Amino acid sequence: MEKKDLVIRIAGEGGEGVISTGDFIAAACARAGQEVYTFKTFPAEIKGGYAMYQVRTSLDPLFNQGDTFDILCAFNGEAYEVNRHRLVPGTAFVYDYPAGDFEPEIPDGVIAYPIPMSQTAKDMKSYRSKNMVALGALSALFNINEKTLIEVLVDKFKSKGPENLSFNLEAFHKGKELAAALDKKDLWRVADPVPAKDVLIISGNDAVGLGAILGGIRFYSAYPITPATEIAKFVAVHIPKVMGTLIQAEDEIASISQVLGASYAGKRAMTATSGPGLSLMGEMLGMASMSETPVLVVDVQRGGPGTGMPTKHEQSDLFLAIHGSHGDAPRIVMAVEDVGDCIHMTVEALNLAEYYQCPVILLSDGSLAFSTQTVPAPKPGAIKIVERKRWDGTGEYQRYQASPDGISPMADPGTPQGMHVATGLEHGPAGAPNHSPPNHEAMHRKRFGKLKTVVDFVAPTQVDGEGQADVGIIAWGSTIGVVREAVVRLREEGIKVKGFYPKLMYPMPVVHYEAFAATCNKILVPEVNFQGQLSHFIRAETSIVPISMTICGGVPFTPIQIMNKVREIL
Amino acid sequence: MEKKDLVIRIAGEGGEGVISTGDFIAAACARAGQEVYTFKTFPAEIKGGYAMYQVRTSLDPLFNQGDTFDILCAFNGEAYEVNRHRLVPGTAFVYDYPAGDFEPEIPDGVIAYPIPMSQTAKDMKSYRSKNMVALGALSALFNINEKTLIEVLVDKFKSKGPENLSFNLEAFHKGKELAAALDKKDLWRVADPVPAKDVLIISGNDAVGLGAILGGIRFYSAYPITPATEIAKFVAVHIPKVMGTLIQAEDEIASISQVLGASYAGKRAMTATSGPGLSLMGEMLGMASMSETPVLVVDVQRGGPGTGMPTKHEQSDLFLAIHGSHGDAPRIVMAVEDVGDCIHMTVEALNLAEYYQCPVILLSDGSLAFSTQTVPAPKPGAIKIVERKRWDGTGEYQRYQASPDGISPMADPGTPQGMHVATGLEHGPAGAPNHSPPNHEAMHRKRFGKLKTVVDFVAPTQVDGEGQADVGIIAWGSTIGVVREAVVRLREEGIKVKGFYPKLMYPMPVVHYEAFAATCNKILVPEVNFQGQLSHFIRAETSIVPISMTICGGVPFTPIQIMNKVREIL
Amino acid sequence: MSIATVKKAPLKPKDYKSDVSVVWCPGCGHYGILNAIYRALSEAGVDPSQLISISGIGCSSRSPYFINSYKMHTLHGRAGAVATGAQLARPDLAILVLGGDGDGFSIGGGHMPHMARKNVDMTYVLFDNGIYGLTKGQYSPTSRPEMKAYTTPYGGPEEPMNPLLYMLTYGATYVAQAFAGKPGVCAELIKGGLEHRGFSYINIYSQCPSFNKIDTIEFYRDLVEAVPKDHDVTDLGAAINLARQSSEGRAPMGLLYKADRPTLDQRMHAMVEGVNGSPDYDLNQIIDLNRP
Amino acid sequence: MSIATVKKAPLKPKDYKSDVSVVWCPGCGHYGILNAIYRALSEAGVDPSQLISISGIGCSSRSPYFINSYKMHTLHGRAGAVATGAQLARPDLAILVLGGDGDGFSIGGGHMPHMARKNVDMTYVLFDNGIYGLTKGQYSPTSRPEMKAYTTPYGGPEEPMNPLLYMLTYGATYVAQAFAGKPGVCAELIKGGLEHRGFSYINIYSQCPSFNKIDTIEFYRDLVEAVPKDHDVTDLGAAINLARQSSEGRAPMGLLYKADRPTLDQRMHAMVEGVNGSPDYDLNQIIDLNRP
Ligand SMILES: Cc1ncc(C[n+]2csc(CCOP(=O)(O)OP(=O)(O)O)c2C)c(N)n1
Ligand SMILES: Cc1ncc(C[n+]2csc(CCOP(=O)(O)OP(=O)(O)O)c2C)c(N)n1
Ligand code: SF4
Ligand code: SF4
Ligand SMILES: [Mg+2]
Ligand SMILES: [Mg+2]
Repeated sequence: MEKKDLVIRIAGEGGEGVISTGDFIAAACARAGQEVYTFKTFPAEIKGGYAMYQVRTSLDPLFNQGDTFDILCAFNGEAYEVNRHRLVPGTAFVYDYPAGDFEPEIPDGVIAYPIPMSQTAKDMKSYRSKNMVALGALSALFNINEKTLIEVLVDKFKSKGPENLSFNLEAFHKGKELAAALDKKDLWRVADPVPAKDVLIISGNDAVGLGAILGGIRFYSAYPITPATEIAKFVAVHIPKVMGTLIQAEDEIASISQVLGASYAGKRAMTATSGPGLSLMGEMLGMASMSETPVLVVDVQRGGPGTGMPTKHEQSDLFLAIHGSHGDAPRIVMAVEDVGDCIHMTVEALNLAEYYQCPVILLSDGSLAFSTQTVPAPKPGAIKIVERKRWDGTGEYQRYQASPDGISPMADPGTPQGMHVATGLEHGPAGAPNHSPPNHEAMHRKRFGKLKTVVDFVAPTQVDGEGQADVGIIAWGSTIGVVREAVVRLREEGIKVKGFYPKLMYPMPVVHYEAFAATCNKILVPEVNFQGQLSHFIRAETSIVPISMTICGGVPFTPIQIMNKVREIL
Repeated sequence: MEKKDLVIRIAGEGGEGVISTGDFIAAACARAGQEVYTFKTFPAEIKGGYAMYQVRTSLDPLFNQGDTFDILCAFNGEAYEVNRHRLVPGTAFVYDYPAGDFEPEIPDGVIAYPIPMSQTAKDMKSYRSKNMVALGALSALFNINEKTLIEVLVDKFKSKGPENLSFNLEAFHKGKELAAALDKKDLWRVADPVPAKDVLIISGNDAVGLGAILGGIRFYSAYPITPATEIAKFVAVHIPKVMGTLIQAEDEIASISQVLGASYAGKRAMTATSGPGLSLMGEMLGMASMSETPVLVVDVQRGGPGTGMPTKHEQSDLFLAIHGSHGDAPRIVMAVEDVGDCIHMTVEALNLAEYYQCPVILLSDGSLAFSTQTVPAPKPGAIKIVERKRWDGTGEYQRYQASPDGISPMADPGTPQGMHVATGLEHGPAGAPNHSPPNHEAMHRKRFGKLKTVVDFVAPTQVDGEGQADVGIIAWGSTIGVVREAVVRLREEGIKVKGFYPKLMYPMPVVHYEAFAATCNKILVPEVNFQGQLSHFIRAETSIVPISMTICGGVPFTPIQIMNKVREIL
Repeated sequence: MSIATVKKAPLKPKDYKSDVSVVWCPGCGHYGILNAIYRALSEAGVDPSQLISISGIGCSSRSPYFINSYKMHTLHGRAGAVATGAQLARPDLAILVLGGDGDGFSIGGGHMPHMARKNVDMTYVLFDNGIYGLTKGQYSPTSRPEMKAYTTPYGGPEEPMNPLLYMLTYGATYVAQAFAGKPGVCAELIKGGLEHRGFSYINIYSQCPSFNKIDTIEFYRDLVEAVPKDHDVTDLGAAINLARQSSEGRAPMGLLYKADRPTLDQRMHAMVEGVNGSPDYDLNQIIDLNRP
Repeated sequence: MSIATVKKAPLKPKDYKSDVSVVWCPGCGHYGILNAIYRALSEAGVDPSQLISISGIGCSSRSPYFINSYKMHTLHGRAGAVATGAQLARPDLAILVLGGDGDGFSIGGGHMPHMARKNVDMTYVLFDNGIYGLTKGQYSPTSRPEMKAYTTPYGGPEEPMNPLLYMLTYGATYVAQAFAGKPGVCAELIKGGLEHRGFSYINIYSQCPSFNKIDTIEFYRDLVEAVPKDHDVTDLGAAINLARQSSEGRAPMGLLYKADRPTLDQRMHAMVEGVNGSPDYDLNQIIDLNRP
């Protein structure tokens, strides 16, 4: 078959093992040398409700969750109902039958594999083994490497005692046998194993946590909020190992305040939240701007406004991230594309905060938060930690002293003679309140001016493609991965497209935008929000007149959507 | 003399009666049929420090504080030092001498009137009469109508007992006599009285309070903050008279929450704050967007970011007002030009909130907050109150039912059968949580779509001038008044200029902007902030490429600054 | 609550059920509390159209959806502040606030003292499960340090708070406690709160079987101990002593304290009367004060 | 505070004065408190470079500018939360929080319970003048209803809070009260707070002659009453009873309560030890946990 990747979607009721089944497949594929990109949707309900886990796997790099699935495994009737309109000819459909809670109509061309999952589990007297039966069947039907799969299961269940393990393995083998008895009529199969790469398989949230630890944080404070809480969970386990402290604060205002206090005290410090929390932090972020204190806020965006759609994907906090404090309050805003970025850009964001002594907001989103992906294992030795400039102890110390690059050395409390104030009032070089017009203007120039070099500090954008193009696509956040694939596929059709992927959202690398736009006849900006937030900034800060393409249904783009739009505007 | 207006600046130490002297002159001029526009700066210090009060008065309408003063009255050495560089030939200079705390050098051409204010007060054995001596001298020197001035003093001091009054009048007359003994050598004089107009003389903050009462508020909650607190002070006195309630909340988050609760309960409700408070309200403003609950927030802007410069003027909260909540959170943002607007646009803002069921942010600023101005006395009968659409009680009630204009009737609690939920979660027509993609998109369209008609509801912009111009000036907030005068004076020089004054900041009346820009060769946008915040929105939402002109020293523009810039870019 | 909210022909508990289906986990204590609320509303004879149920965010904060009344599902921690505004705007209605320990005492903790102190006339039912349920199991201000939860893999670093002691200190005028496993007691105490004119606070222990593995239904059953028969509910000192017992593993169940103090709306009303407030007040009188 | 912050060669009170000139009104009680702080720092032997003074916004919150130390002048209400972060980051330093009644108990009131409960090692001196000074005279949570202030032209509609009772309820491990007119007492209690390892709270009445016309220096002088000699500072019940006397017009002056409980940083340190934390921890061990 031509298609190199394979997409398996498992769906059912929350709590039925949908998530663990997906995790096992993903891990087994990764151990068998495959790349993996997963995508989940959680029920909005507190318990139960529709859950979905989709594993995309390939020997080649993967950038997104895919257009749709090749294989659907439905644990119950709702799973079938939700997905039936996507059962197109050629799709393999594995489902709980007979004795499941539904009797599907099989559309023409769909290859059906009924597996009595519930019945088998019932026979084994354990409802909990249903997903193991399904896993066995999937493994047999689609060549999911049995060896690595069993290794994964052993690693997972061994701590729960030998009975537990052998029981699960038994269910797995029952599923395999049930599938082996069926006629394999489709062409879908995972490629045979190749030597495993040196990878991790990790979710976006865990990756931010890992990046934080690798980036040298020593203080983390946050308040739980979907979909950002897992970051704190990860950090809580590991930060004491590096002598750091995590505190769950009473609210987001307390978190960011604590982070500011810890940072003033000389430690690399951060918090993570989602939109509602970021809304609450605006005042203190302005204080960080004014007092020139390094702080990092990771915002895992979700559906808004208000409480909105807490478990759903959206890229709608760009306005708030850039403009969310009163007054002229400079900051750095970055956005991650994928799980690899979650690791490395968290390190980078910490470096930027420390170096530029200002708030940094790193935007992730709900779909990346829970997406597990294979990423090259980071090498601690290769990670560059940039420390804040510290006072050398000579001469008279003035905290906000003018300097050519606008950056004034800090002094850690405890340093003899370094006593100074961090203040939210407008102040002169020594920190004393100063409300004179020339001083306010000079300090504004200092605070904004120092950010001019940010664009040289990081790789602010990436360009995908060369020469002149008919359409240039500018995407940010996890939409980038969708565009990357769309660009490749459009080129295969002979369409001239290029991609432009900003990672630094603010200050905007205007020169890069203009240079890119100069090579494209039209500029398309797809994003998952209502107002076209990046388009707004492009119009405001560059000479580009982009075509804004927005969706906001709580789900990411698919490559096909982008491709269709490009063909339409060509 | 040619100049029709007169600017008197009184300066001294906070607490020396600078403010009351200014107030007396302003009131006396208004009673004598003059227009008045005052401007104050308060010390940043808690007590004492430099205070300044400037009265501009004319028989013609006034739009701003003026370029500089014609007359300086200095109570002390600091007042002289701060202002000495503005003592240009022709300026009249009244000062405490001999026996004051300073001995000024009188620049060439400056007409000096030494008045022994402190000495006279000391002779009268009351330091407190110093400003009355000054007042008497000013009245005699510059034809400040004695009759109305004495009326004002009588009204002011009569409640404090006859001794107090006669003592003050005595000091006043001493000052008069001292001045009469001097040679009047300048040409400055207030025009002789004309029949008084039907005006109020009121500060921007009081005017917002008055507008709120006239606009029918029944609930007001706020947390004190400079420079917005006087609004609450005004409302607190009067709201019980109209059966309403004012509560000082524990913080700004509580205020806006209480306002939302009161509004849901069916009452017109508002709060007022400054930048730091607005930063804290972002989350709840998003809730108001999402739940479609009318709320009004008046933001009296001050110098930012952080605590910034609390007593200083700035127009730097436009970004926050428009973009200050996570997600796509629609709202209406308006900005007042002058004290008259403070009355009428507060009424309008309440009407808009009620009609469009959304948050409205009305921007005022630190210079208007304390500027007293003569404004036509409002007529309660002429004030139009727009009520929210209320459910008529027929059929089955669905709170968020779709409707052609996007506005769904509300039902006051207590209405039989009208029970419904106001929710911050994404919801279907009946209010139940609904996270489906088409629903979220439809609800976004509803919430943003209904605002399309706002531009027809209010007078969103004003155009000053006709035909084609070389330079069109777009100004907002209190900068408008400065531009109005600059435009008149530039035209007198034969320069073709026009003015464009948006009062509705968001949704942007794009068509109006474009139509205006089509009649101008160049567009200049002066504003008092660092980033050029309105310019940003103009670039983002229109095809205009404006020339941004920003100052941010904590003080308003003067007409001359605008005129110079226009001449420069011509 | 104000007396105007009482209906002539009383409704049955089930009449207070809305048609939105309840979404909690099986075995969740919140079910018991919700049923107790239905009963209390019925027994107090509250007219659904004269009631506003208000919540923040949390599993417990979903409750208003399930109640037949006016309702607001607001933001995390803000229910009490929103309710204060609603109550002052419409003191003739009954206000019921429903929410969790995190909602009320963590992010909402800054509003609590002021509602109580000001004696805002509302009934606040706090579903105390010692955990953040909705966000899947982080420790809350009432969690015990033994609990190894989401962000506390090595146990909690802090002492739990004592909600009753807080509320007595803050000046709540009706303070009671119950346990979701005793819906009858809950209903009676909530009814008492509804009937009390002033700020009523009812703390109800509620097990979260999904995430709080140590504060089980059995744990709470052993923890609570009925308020002694001879306890004088007007004696604040005695109530404080009872509340302090919680930390010793004997949590009082019943009504601890009840006092009569003017409510905020009554004081506001007195101000209106003091200035002869009227809907027809001549606004020119206010305008004229601002003439030069 | 941690012992590392003590200097060998003690400094005089005046050595703790910064060169920023004090800006308060003549007669303001805050002067007395500031002088007491200088004395306490001197007597406790705190090294200025080992001290962080942290405040929010208010007249009182200007204090750090006047102290020779590291200092943060943060946002209204956030001093305590900022200080918590600074303390956990550098538990070897001394942390002094300075602020007003509005700053601490109105907008900052949500942070108070948690600092106290968690026993964050800092000394919190609250300048209690029953008013918002800096914003020119609005009522605060400790204002008496008699006060006709800025937004309460007809008097206040609510009962004042009782800071000491709050702090005892919250679990502060050092709770004291004094009056600005007795700088010696203030200095001694602040010194005790500095020396205490844990969350120390010192409430100091401070007249605001510019705006609070009823809580004068004489009023406070009559109000305060020394804590009885035989009061047992380890007896929480007795401390609560003393604190409750304030509402009866007898405000206790002196140390009410002192307890030993592990501080938050100590508990955090125990976690670090529990996992053998080290600055040289091999990060590969963490990375490897995330392999497929
Ligand atoms: C500003 C904000 N921060 C965080 C959250 C996430 N959040 C939702 S509910 C909740 C805690 C719920 O716990 P609790 O109030 O005890 O209610 P329970 O679910 O236990 O009934 C949190 C932290 C939010 N919705 N908004
Ligand atoms: C978010 C925010 N809201 C309001 C203010 C305005 N404000 C500054 S100080 C203050 C109150 C000061 O009172 P208090 O804390 O008692 O200190 P005092 O001046 O009496 O010493 C207020 C309301 C602010 N700075 N920031
Ligand atoms: S998570 Fe806990 S509190 Fe929430 S519904 Fe489930 S059992 Fe109840
Ligand atoms: S306003 Fe009051 S608290 Fe502030 S400095 Fe003056 S007297 Fe002191
Ligand atoms: Mg809970
Ligand atoms: Mg105070």
